[in-house]
Amino acid sequence: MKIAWDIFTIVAVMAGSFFFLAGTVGLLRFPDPLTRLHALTKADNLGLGLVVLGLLPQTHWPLDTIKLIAIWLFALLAGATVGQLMACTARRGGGPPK
Amino acid sequence: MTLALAVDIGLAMLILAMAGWTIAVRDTFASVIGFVTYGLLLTLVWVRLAMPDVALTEAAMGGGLTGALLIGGAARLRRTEAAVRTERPGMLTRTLAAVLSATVTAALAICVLNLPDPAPTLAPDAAAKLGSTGVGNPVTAVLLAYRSMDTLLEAIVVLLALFGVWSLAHDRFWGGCPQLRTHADSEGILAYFARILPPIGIIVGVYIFWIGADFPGGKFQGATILAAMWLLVIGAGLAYFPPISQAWLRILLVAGPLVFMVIGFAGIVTAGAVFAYPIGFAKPLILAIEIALMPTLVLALALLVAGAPQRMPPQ
Amino acid sequence: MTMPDFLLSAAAFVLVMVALGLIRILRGPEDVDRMMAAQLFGSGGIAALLLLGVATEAKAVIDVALTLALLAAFASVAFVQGISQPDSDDSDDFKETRGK
Amino acid sequence: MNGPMLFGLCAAALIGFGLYSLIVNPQPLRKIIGFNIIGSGVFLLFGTIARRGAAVGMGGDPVPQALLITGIVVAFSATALAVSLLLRLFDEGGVVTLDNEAAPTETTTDPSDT
Repeated sequence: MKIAWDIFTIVAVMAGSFFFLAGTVGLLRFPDPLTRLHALTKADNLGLGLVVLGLLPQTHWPLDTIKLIAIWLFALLAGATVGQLMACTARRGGGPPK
Repeated sequence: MTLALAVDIGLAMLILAMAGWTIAVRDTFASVIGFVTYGLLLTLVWVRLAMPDVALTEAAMGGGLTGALLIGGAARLRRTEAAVRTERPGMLTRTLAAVLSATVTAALAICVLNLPDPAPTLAPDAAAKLGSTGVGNPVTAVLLAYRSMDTLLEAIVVLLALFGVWSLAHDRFWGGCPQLRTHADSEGILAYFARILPPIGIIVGVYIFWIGADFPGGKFQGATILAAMWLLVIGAGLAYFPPISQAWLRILLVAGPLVFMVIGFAGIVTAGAVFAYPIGFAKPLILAIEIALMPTLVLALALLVAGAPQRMPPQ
Repeated sequence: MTMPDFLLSAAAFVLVMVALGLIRILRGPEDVDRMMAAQLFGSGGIAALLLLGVATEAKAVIDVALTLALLAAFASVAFVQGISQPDSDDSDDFKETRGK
Repeated sequence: MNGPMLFGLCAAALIGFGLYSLIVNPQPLRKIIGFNIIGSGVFLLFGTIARRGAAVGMGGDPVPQALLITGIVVAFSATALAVSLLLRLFDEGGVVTLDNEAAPTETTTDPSDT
């Protein structure tokens, strides 16, 4: 059983790391702020989410497990809010009114 | 351990690059964003140095409050940017500054390389007396038992800084309310966020405060989180700062250091020395000081970010 | 390769990835882009901390990550507010929101 | 070479960077940031010394660690005061400069002197 959970951890953490790779590539290669924002939120939600998911079997129930899930929920909430706020800012031209 | 060392080297290079860029970039706003990231890197360094207490403080202070403070300042000073840039000092000044800085760095580096071996440490002493304080976290024991005078003076310094900030208010706003720049839209995403996050954030803040007795954490870290939550609610336009003339505000601000001092000086009678705790009462007294200091720190830290009063309360 | 080693390598990998993303901070061109890079670095830093913390069984690291996650949006929110109303008149703002 | 030593050298470099910025950057807010970088370098140097004192199962000497926490909070307070001073200076004259000759009115020099 332990082996099965370890494999689950490895797969999920690797998948999470892949999304951080994808997020970085997107942030560097995409042409405009809105598409970059899209890449960023994928890394935020899926990257961190999969890493947390993968770490869950390795942590001590209950406090650490709850904390880990809470971290992901905070990141989701923050990502959603900041994503929308930044998209508004980017659409209005990014910089300050000149 | 080679992987760990590789991580350390990478982290050190990254932090130097970030600091260098923060200094070199032309735009102040960009520099502030760099500084926020720099704070996060410092948190990672503290974790690598096995000091979770300091990492927690840096995580809460560096990224959160200091970031908000500097971003607010940079936004208001944006118009002055172009005018100030013309004041850039000449080549000679810059060269001399570079030479001076390099000398300081070299001297410090020599000191670091010649640190005494074995390193002097107070850790065994701190561990030996830990049982008598009733506290499990040695850092908390230092803050509130062995070196509690420092902690008291620190709380007073925070208050003095706050009074300094308040005294910068225009005469006509004295006793008024500080103000953050707020989003006027009370139905927007930010208002939604500021309704959901603070209840959970308060639980986390109190949790960090509470576990401080035995594990990394404590009142400074907890207070910073609570202050950030309060600022978030105000920043979203859901609440306003109270006028600084309010009696309850002033009482809470002074209560922490006052309780600390009363308990400290009571030590002369009960335990024979200033800031000594009578045997068996150390833990409850430490707890009393922490609980009294908590509101003081939350209010003071948040109001420091808010700055000087900028308007009178509505009638 | 043991589990802690794997987690440590994953932490290093994530850290390198988001550190590369910081090139966006250097390039800009707008401050929004810079803030995005800072945000990505924030999430990556949290992920790396969690991996590190579980790998070394350092429980306190999870609390550090929790604090970071809680305050992750804080600087970004301040940034958006700072940039969106650079010269707003504060007192008018107050009356407007009060009236709603 | 080990971790703590490495960060100690890093701290020395950070102090140098911050000092340079403090002298050379004309914008006062940038000087505040530079000062904070010096501060973080000093903290890191202190952290190196604390880490070297690791003993009896502790990650580092707890006394410097406690002082570091105190120091970070005090540094934040000082930064807040400095930013407030700067904003008040801006409110007075609409210009932010530490150059006395360039200051437009007499009152603007007062906050910068304190």
